[in-house]
Order: sequence, then C-alpha cells, then structure tokens
Amino acid sequence: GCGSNGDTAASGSSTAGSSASTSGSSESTASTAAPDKITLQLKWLPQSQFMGYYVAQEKGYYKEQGIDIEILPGGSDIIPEQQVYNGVADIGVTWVSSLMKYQGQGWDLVETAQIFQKSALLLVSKTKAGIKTPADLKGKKVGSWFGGNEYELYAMIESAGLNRDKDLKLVQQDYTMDQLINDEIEAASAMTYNEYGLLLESGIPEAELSKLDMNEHNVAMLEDCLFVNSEWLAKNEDVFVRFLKASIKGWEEACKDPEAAGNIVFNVDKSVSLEHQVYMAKEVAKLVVPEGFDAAKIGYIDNKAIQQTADYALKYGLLTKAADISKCVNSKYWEQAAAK
Amino acid sequence: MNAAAEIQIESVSMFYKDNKGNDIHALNNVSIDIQKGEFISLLGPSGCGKTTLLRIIADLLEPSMGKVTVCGQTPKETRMQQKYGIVFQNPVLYDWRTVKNNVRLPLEMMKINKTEQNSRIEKQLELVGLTNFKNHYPHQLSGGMQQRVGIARALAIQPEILLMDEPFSALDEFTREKLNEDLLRIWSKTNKTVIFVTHNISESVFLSDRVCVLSPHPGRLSAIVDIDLPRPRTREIRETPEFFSLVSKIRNSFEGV
Amino acid sequence: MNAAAEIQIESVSMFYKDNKGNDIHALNNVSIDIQKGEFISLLGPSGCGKTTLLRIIADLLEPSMGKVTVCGQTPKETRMQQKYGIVFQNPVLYDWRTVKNNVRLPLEMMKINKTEQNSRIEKQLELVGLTNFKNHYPHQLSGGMQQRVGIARALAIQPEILLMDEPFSALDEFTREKLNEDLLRIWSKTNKTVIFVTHNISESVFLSDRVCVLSPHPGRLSAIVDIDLPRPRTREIRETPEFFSLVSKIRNSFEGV
Amino acid sequence: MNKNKTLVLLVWFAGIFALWELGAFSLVNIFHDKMAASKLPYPHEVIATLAKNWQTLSEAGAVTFSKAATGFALGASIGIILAILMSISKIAEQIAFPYLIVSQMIPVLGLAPIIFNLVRNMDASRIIIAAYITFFPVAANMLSGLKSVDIDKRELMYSYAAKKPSIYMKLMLPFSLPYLFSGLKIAAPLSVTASILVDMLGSKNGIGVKLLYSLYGGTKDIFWASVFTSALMGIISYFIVIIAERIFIPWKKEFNTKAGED
Amino acid sequence: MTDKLKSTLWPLSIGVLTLLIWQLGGFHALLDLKPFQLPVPTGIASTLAQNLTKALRDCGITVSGAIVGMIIGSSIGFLIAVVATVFPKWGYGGLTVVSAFNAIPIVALSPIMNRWFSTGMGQKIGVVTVVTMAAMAINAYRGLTDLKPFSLDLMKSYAANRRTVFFRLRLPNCLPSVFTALKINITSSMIAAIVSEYFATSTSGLGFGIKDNLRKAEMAMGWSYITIAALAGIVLYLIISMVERRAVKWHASQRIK
Ligand SMILES: Nc1ncnc2c1ncn2[C@@H]1O[C@H](COP(=O)(O)OP(=O)(O)OP(=O)(O)O)[C@@H](O)[C@H]1O
Ligand SMILES: Nc1ncnc2c1ncn2[C@@H]1O[C@H](COP(=O)(O)OP(=O)(O)OP(=O)(O)O)[C@@H](O)[C@H]1O
Ligand SMILES: Cc1ncc(C[n+]2csc(CCO)c2C)c(N)n1
Ligand SMILES: [Mg+2]
Ligand SMILES: [Mg+2]
Repeated sequence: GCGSNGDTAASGSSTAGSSASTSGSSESTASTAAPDKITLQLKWLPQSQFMGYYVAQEKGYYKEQGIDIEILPGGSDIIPEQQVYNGVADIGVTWVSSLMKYQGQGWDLVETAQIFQKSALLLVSKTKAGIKTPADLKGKKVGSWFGGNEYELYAMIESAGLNRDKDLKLVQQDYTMDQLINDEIEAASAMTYNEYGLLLESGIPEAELSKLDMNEHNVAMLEDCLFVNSEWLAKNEDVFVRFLKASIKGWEEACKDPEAAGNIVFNVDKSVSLEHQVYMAKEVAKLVVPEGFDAAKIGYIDNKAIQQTADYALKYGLLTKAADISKCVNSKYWEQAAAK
Repeated sequence: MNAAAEIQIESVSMFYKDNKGNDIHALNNVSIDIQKGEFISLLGPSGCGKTTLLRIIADLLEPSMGKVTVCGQTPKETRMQQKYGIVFQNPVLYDWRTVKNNVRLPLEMMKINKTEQNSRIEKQLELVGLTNFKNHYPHQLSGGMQQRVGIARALAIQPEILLMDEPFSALDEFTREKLNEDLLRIWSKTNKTVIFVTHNISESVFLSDRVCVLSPHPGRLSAIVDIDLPRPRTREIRETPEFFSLVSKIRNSFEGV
Repeated sequence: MNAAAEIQIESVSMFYKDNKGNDIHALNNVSIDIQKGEFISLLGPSGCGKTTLLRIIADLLEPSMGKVTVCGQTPKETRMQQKYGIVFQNPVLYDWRTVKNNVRLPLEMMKINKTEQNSRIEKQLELVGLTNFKNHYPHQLSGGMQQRVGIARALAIQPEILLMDEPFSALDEFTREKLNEDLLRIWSKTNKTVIFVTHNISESVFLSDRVCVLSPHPGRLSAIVDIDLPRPRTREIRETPEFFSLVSKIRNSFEGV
Repeated sequence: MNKNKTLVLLVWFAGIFALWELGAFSLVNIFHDKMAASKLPYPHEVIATLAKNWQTLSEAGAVTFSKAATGFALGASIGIILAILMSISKIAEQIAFPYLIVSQMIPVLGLAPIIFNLVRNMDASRIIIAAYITFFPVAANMLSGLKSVDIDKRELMYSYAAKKPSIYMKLMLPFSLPYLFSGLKIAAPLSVTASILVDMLGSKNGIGVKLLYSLYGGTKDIFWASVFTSALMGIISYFIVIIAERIFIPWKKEFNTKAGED
Repeated sequence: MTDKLKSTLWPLSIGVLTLLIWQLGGFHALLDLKPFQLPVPTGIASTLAQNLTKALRDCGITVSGAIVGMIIGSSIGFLIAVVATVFPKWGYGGLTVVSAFNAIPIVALSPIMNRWFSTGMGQKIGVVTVVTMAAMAINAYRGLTDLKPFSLDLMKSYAANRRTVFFRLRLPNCLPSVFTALKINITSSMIAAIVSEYFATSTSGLGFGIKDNLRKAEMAMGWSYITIAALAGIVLYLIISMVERRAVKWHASQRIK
C-alpha cells in the first residue's frame, strides 16, 4: 500500500481549507494578504536541475500566487522524503522509485507532479574500456550512488542477461567523477545534465567517452518529481495548487530559455561555473520537455512510465510488494494547476 | 572509659591493602580518651600510624575495627559541623591560590564575612611570619614557608578541635620554638582540644598535657605519659630538670619499643 | 680563595621574580669554599635560601650573580659527569614506580648492571628500614617513609658529592639519630663531600666538619663554625660539654641574626 | 603570542608549503598523475584561488565560524556539565559513559530526524547537532581532569565539610582547568567541522556549502580553497582557546618547563 | 566483587529500561515518531538476526579500519606531542598544524582520501588517521609536559639526557592522558570510519549499510547497523578502560573511592 490515497485530499477540494484561499489564484490580490510560507526541499544542491523553481522565484511567480517560498538545498546527508514527512519542508523533490519505497514502508507521502519525463541516468565509460552495450559490463567495476539510485542499473545489467552480483562488481561512487577519471572504476553513474558535463569540462573529449542511456535500453525509471505529505496536502490544497501553477510557469519559462535559467541559478549559487550551469539547464530542459512533449503539460504524470518504474522497483528488489499506483500518485492538483 | 571525654578512641584498628591485596596492619587496638581542652601529642617512629590515627579522628578514613566518638557524636557529624582544623603533613596548598587566598579558603567555606576574613588572614600570616609573602603563589615559597601557610590556614579557622600532623617539622628550631609558644598562647586563650603529631620529644613535652607514644608494626599505644609541668609554660621550662626527666622518660618508653 | 677547594662558591647572589615581576632577593653575596671530603652543613631559618644555594651548586639554578666551581669545573660539567646525589626537600618520588624501582632509577641511568642494582637497592632499603615495603607504591607510604626512599635513592648512587636538603626532617629522633650515624659511617668509608641542609643545630654539629649559618632576607652567610669534635663520632658525643658548647655557639650566632 | 612563536609558526607553514609544493610538483612531473589537481594541487594555486575568492570565502567562513562558536559554547558547556555529573557520582559515570560512547556512534544521518522531531526547529536542530559533535572530547578530558585531583587536596575540602558546590568551585574546577583546556583545544577545531557539517544539512551559505557544492560541482580550485579556509578557521579557533587558557590559568606560568634538559 | 557487579549492573539495568521504554513506544510518543521512522528494538533485533553474518562482516571491516587508522593517527599525534616536548620552540607549530587538520570535515576528507587510496580500506584508514591525530597530540603534550614539581630536577641531577628523561619520566607521566585521548579516539575513529564509508569506493562496512538503508527507508536495517556500531564502540571502550586500569593503577584517578 502507499499510505493514504488521494481520496482524503479530493474530499477537501473546495477552497474552505486554507485561510489564504480568498486570495485564490487571482494574480492581483496577492499583495494585500500575507503570503503563505512554503518550503521546498530539493534532492540535491541548488543547480539547474531545479531551475524551474528558481526561475519562478526570481520572476516573482510565487509571489504572484501569494506564496513566499523558501528553497532548501539538498545534499548527501539530506533525505527529502524524511524532511517533508518530518515537516522540515512542505514540498519535496525526489526520485519516483525512492518515493515509492518510502510509501511502501508506510510513509504517508504522495506524488503530485512529475517534472522529469525521462531518465537522465547514464553509465559512462572511457571508450578504451570497450563498453558499448550493457552486456559489455561483464567483469567490469561499475560505480553507483546506491541508496536507491542503483535500480536502473540493476535493470540494465539484468536485461543484458548478467547477474549483478557475480558478473560484475558494483561499487559506490562518491558523487564526483574522479573515480572514473582516475580509472578506479570502469563505468560510472552520471546524470546527463551534471556529471556527464563535468567529465567533458574536465577535459576528456566526448569521443573518448561512451555512454549507456537508460531510456535507450528501455530500463528507465522516473526521477525528479514533486511530492508532499498527504496530511499537509489535505490542509493546504489551495496553496499547493498555486505553488504548482507558479512552478509550472517557472519550468515552462526555464525550458524555453535555458541559457537565461542557467544564469538565474548561477546567481543563486556561484560555486559551480556559469558555463556548467547553463549546460545543465539545457540538458534538464530536454528531460522536462522532451522532443514531442507539449510544454503546456509540464509536470504531467505518465501512469505508464510510473508503472514501469514501479515494476522495475519491484523486480529488482527495491520494493517487496507491488505498489498501488493509484495510491502513490495523485494527479488532481496538477490537473487543476495546469488548467489555464 | 570516660563518658565526658571529648574524643573517645575505642579499640581502633586499621588495615590497608597493599597492591597484592594483602592487609597492611597499620593500627592495632588503640584506645585513648581525650578531654575537652586537652593538648595531647602523638609520638612515635616513622610509619607507626600517627597520621592514620589522626585521619581516622578527622573522618578522613574509616577504621577497620573499633570506633571513634567526638563530642559525643561520630567523627563525621563533627566534621560536618566544621569543628576540625587540620594541619596536614605535607602542606596541601592550592597552586592556583596565593598565600593569602590559601589561608582564606576555609574562611570562605565558613561564610565568614570579608573584613573578618582579612583581619584573620593578616593575623595568622603575621604569626607565621609570612606577611610579606601574602601575594606569592605556593611554588614561590620555600618548603618551610609552605608548611607555615598550612599552619596559618588551620589556625585561621579557630577550630574546636585542632589536629596537627608534624606541623613544625620543616622549620628551624627558632621558628619552631617561637611557634610552639604562640600555639600554647592561642590554645590557653581559647581552650580548644589539640591533637598534635610530632616526632620531636621535647616539643611534645613542652606542649602537651599528655603524650601518647605509639610503637610500630602494627601501631600500638605503648605508653601514655602525663606531663604535669605547670602552665603557662615559657621557654625557660625547657631547661628545668622536670622537663629533662619527662623527656628521658618518654625517650625510654620509646626505646623500649 | 682556596684553589684546591672541591667546591668554590664565589659571591653568589640570587634574585627570583615574584608574580608582579619584582625581584625577590634570596641570596646575597655568599662565598664558601668546601674541601674535598668535607662534611659541611647549611643552617638557617626557614626561607633564608638554603635550598636555593643547594640548587645552585647542583646546577638546577643559575645564580644571578657570582659563580660556583665544582671539582675545578662548572657545576654543569660536574652534573653531566653524574657526580651529584641529591636528597630533595620533598621526596620527589615517581608515582608509577614502586619503592624498589624508585631507588633503582638513578642506577639504571648510570648503567649499573642488574645484580649490582639489586644488591645496592637491598642494602639501602635495609639501611633506611624499608625492606618490607620495597614493592609498595609511594602513595602507600607514610610521610617519613617517603622521605627515607629519597635518602636511599641518593645513597644508592654512591655519589662524589652528596647534597642533602633537610633529609631527616620528617623522621622521629631515633630513626634520625640512627641515620645520622649511618650517614657518618658511610661518609667516613668513602670520603665523599657532603653538603647537608638542616635546621637542627645538634644534628649539624654531630655530623659536620663545618657549619655555615645563613641569615635571612636576603640570605647571607652570617657565620662559619668549625666543628673540631673528634671522629669517628658516636652517640655518646652528643652528651659531651664540647658538643653543647658548639651547639650553643651556633645557637647564639643564629640568634644574633 | 610573542614574536618568536609567530616566527616559528611562519617557518612551519613555509615548510609545509614547500613540502606540499614539492609533492604536487612530483605528482605532476614525476608520477605524471592525471589526478594531481584533485589529489594534491599546488598550494600556491590554492592560495591564489583563496585570494581571488577571498570575499565570498571569508563571508562564508564568517557564517560558519559564528555557528561554530554557538555550537562550541553549547557543546563545551554540555561537556563540562556531564563531566561534573559523572565525577560527582561514580554510578552516574558508570551509567553515562558507555551511553555517551553509544551516542557518538549514531551518525548525524540517523540522528538528525530525531533531533528535529524533538525541537521542531531546523536552526535549533543544527545547533544541537553541532554541540552533539563537540561535547564528547570536552567531557572526556574534563572528567579525566576531575578524576586526577590530588587526593590530599580533596581531603582538605572534605575536612571543612565543604558542600559540593564549593568543592567544585574552589578545587575541582581550578584543578582540572588545564585538562579542560586540552579538551577545548580538541573541541574548538572540531566545532568548525561540526558547523561545516551542519552547513551541509541544507544551509544556504557557509563554508560547508562551498565545500559541498564545489566538490560535487567539479570546481576543484574552490574546493581546495574551502578546505584551506576551514583549516584556517580551525587554527583561529585553536588560538582563541590558547589565549583563553593564558587568561584563565595564570598560576601555571611555565614553572615546569623552566628546568630544561640537556 | 560487589563493586564490579554494581558497575555492570547499573548501566545494564538503565539500558534495559531504556530499551523497554523504546519498545513500548515511549520515545515515539515523546518525539512524535512513527515506528517506520524509528524502529523498535525487537524490530531492529530481528532484522539484525536475519542479517547477522553480513552485519558482522561489515562490522569487522569498519572496526579494523577504525583501529588501524586510530593506531596510525594516535601514533602520529603522539609523535607530534613528542616533538613539541623535546623541541618546545619548534614543536609548538606542530600542535597548531594538527588542529588545523582537525577542522577539515570528514565529508571533505573522504573524497580526497578516495583519490589517494584506491581501496575502501585505504581511504578509511586515511580518514581515521587524520581525525584521530589532534586528540592524541594535545592530550599527550599535556601529559608529557605537566610534570610534578621537581621531578624534572631529579632527572637533571642525574645528567639524564633527553631520551632518558623522556622514557623514564615523561612517558610514564603522560600515560593517563594518553588513555584519555584513546577514549576520545575510540569514538571518533569509529564515527570517522563510518562516515568515510558513506563515500568509499566500496559497498561494504557499517557506514555503507547505515547510509544505504537509511536513505532507502530500510530503517530497521539501518538501525541494526547503528546498533552494531554502538556495540563495537562500547567493546572497544571497555578494552581501553581495562588496559587503563592495569596500566595506571598508581594514578589518582584510579584511586578515588
Ligand atoms: N594508602 C595506604 N595504603 C597502604 N598502606 C598505607 C597507606 N597509608 C599508610 N599506609 C601504611 O600505614 C602505616 C602507617 O602510616 P602512617 O602514615 O599512619 O604513619 P605515620 O606514623 O604518620 O608515619 P610518619 O611519621 O612517617 O608520617 C605505614 O606502614 C604505611 O606504609
Ligand atoms: N621559584 C621561586 N620564585 C620566587 N621566589 C622563590 C622561589 N623559590 C624560592 N623563592 C624565595 O627564595 C627565598 C629562599 O627560598 P629557599 O627555598 O632557598 O629557602 P630555604 O632556606 O630552603 O627555606 P626552608 O628551610 O623553608 O626550606 C624564599 O624567600 C622564597 O620565597
Ligand atoms: C541523497 C542523494 N544523494 C545523491 C543522489 C544521486 N543524485 C541524484 S541527483 C544528483 C545530482 C546530479 O547532479 C545525484 C548525485 C540521490 N539520488 N540522493
Ligand atoms: Mg605521618
Ligand atoms: Mg628549603
């Protein structure tokens, strides 16, 4: 089971719940009433991976919706599901499979929007290692971040007929690409938008790299999504819809002009080079609005993709019993928000 | 046994443990009754248990056997009433306090007001001849000076019961004799009970009403000698035949051990 | 000035700093020549600078002024040749060593072989009457016993120059007199130079060839008294009129201070 | 600090600098290590980066340092109090010490949610976590100081029937100050570490943020400059404790070191 | 014996009580936690029982890395303390440098060590080494330099060279402080080893188990790893304090009642 389903939330879909509901979604009234405070917990550092929220913040889209947003950066010691459940943050960004795992353990969390429509996970290797297909991973040392990020790899490995315990050696990666550069591992996990770019920026020519894409090998699982605590949602439906509206607007704008979005994120935090931030923005745009995807549907939850994610999660051991998609996911708010 | 005695030591024995867990027999069946206002000396060879006995009286040590009564109560109760003033065998000064403040220490504990504290400190440091050193730290003093700070500290309390463990051993004869007389003067004015450990026979004779001689291994009471010299005693008494005869009497009881 | 003197102390002055940075004048212009094999005592009231002088001779302290020559060389050179044996005013035992091993300490340092070490330890502990306590730790000993360990340790070295700072102050008269005699016996056999700090006049007379009397504030040499009593000296000599007259001579020079 | 010591310190740092420079040089030119820049970058380059980014790094450092100070103050106080409690009662020590060890074994990852649930405030949680990391060395050192008090010094107090508070104020605490300061010298740089870790629990600024972002963002130069900054903060915190030690232990004026050896 | 019994019974019964409260949901009520956030002891225990062999293997890996790192780190720290003692002028800087290392967080150190060592064990040892240096350096330095008055003078009087002073005086004198440092390092080495495993190029060890499971909401698994870590920490601590009791039984800390 996935904890409480969307029904409780649906029952309160009237505007009665929230004190700020009178300000509604009308964009003009926001300035009079005190804005609603919302905290958003990111899964990782403030970077273009989350550009939609930063653009929305920068452009005042949240303010327009009567929302005072605080964006909490993530990190290696931060687990968004726990942050949201504990009330440190109201809304979180996480990977779908990870969320499902929490839901399966009884955490009363629900996914409300799917920002990334594609998997961004790659297995990158140096061409000299000769890894062109998943089957070539046999006998290799392969890096993963683990902690829930390993299941797409499992799927890829086993879809190539390999045994993940016997045929290769999976080791942990420390969130940098140094182990690959240093030849300590032969294939490394990398996100298209971040680590892969870092590799290129470190001076390794693209020609010397080969990558295995989860999407191409049909083992993709969904990544960045928005989720909330069901209890919180029940009390804050209106605010949440307004949050979604602003966020979608932010993402829309960001995907339209990733260069500008990268700049905005760079201004939030300058520890990563502008060049890389822009690179990331461009790559992320491809995930949020893939080719052929209607930009108006940003955040759309594709139940088929969700189902595939759940299936792989079950098949490769993340979940011990099948997830009930209908209870894990609630599209209603996204539908409200996306309806112009 | 005398019910009126201020301090009753009844069949006290003491065993220490050595590092192999064996018993060291330090005191064996010692009984002494000490009257209120009495000045009594404990005399005996090194290691015979003088300090041990003093510590038992002061409730710093539990006797293995026997019992001690002080002012009709347990030593602990007496200690809790802050009736003891102790001069330890090594001076036990606090490194972080100046001479003056080392003497002040017990006065602070007894909630004596600041002006009274200062006047007592002045007086005692004057007595032991350390007025000029009141702002020194202990490590800046000579051995004998440190010992004198310990004496000043105990006297400043003006305790009911004064326990002194070889207080003058590090002092030259003149300072010692002067302090002997000062001590007697103070004692005769206040009439406090004094138990005085020493290994100096003539000092014990000069000061005491009675001298308890201990013999070693294990420490036993081998003699109690009454000193019936008249009081007040002055320097001159040391030259009298009575004095000499008492000294040699004690020396003999000592040697007989 | 005597060129043949084993130890020449020439116009030595010493200033300490107090905690305000002011000078404390501890020794003022002290000059003494000490012959090889001489037994000399330093006598003086508490705080007059006896320990200070001893420490200067032992190269544990640099004099502020003046100079000391030992065996025709600097104290440092003499010290480096391990010619000193020192009994400190407090026993300075190492807590982590048993009695036996405290005495062994200097012997280890002098690379003396194990059997010789053991026999010397036995002998010295026997001498100071601590054979039964050789496996005890210092904290298990009485004050006088600790001091005796320090004496045994210094004697075990069989040093060229023996510096003793009130070594017997914590001992009863009998142990003290016994050790006085033992010390003389050892000294007469080996003919080592001894500098002996004490505040006991009769002890200094009994032991010494000469007694140096220091007066305080600042420490000055106020008299040097030759002790022309015959040797070997035994207990009985303490009862002779010559002995008494020397004692009172010193006492007078002392009181004259 | 006198001029002499400053000089010595300078020589030290110059020596380390030179050694490091040599190491970096040989990594690049002798071992031809392609990871040289992340293994052991040239210190002069790190310092150049540090200088170039001094503004942001020092600002971030200040944020972290002020948090470290709070964590340190709280952690040290808790450490002292725990040590005192444990020294008052042997039973308390026997009960508490093993559990203090247990407490130190719980990683922040497991602890943070529990602490947050306890105080329901992220800033407070952060301070508590910083204190939690800092208190142990202080407690352990202070306790060993309290237990080292000479027995005769205790007996003096005992003979005055002194109450626990005066025994502690007048004897135990002054005596164990040198031990406490050893603990504080360990804990002060540790509080910087703790504060950096707390930065990483979702703070928006601070040197920890710089460290983390530059590490995962591939900006090696900033990463190393941040490492230098944190080390520098450690040194500063250490010196602050040393200065405090001089002020609080005036009677310990090197009368031990005076007698040198040969 | 009863004392020993008490000293285990007390903490044990408190532990049992804590577990009971935990089990019965006391903490969950107090902290407003759900069992899936913080599992109950029986849940942890049964999970642990199911995965015991793997958990023990992981524990072995972490503990061995922690111990090796602690030995290396403590040795380096000790060496720095020695240098600072023997060359006070120069060693002073070493202590400063070591405290600088102490301010580099494990989270930054671990990836650096990943570059330096290709194996998880090497990285772990590297991190633990750096983390344990300071506590030892600072404590050992105090132990090596904070000597009892005059104990250095004694050595000096034997013309002891630095080596001898070091081995016979400073080394035994610093033992109690070394044990204090070891107690601190036991915990910091374990936690450093655990956190380093969060980032290690390896999927074994308690740290990996804790992080991987806690992130994946496998709370019972994660907490069973934490439990193992805690138990390992306690066992290491008990070993250290047992050795301590034997090695420094002469020290005041081992003698208080
Ligand atoms: N803590 C202890 N542990 C074991 N034995 C001890 C302890 N304290 C004292 N003793 C032993 O008890 C005996 C008596 O010691 P005590 O200190 O009472 O002697 P004392 O008469 O005061 O001697 P001194 O004149 O030398 O001070 C000695 O043999 C000593 O070794
Ligand atoms: N470290 C020091 N710092 C400052 N002053 C000191 C120091 N050591 C000794 N003094 C002072 O020097 C003077 C002489 O001290 P010293 O120890 O030599 O006396 P002493 O003759 O041995 O006395 P005693 O018989 O009491 O041992 C004293 O006034 C003392 O206060
Ligand atoms: C707690 C946590 N840490 C790291 C990752 C892996 N990961 C997800 S997004 C991202 C950044 C890519 O630039 C990384 C490293 C995770 N899933 N959860
Ligand atoms: Mg005694
Ligand atoms: Mg002296």
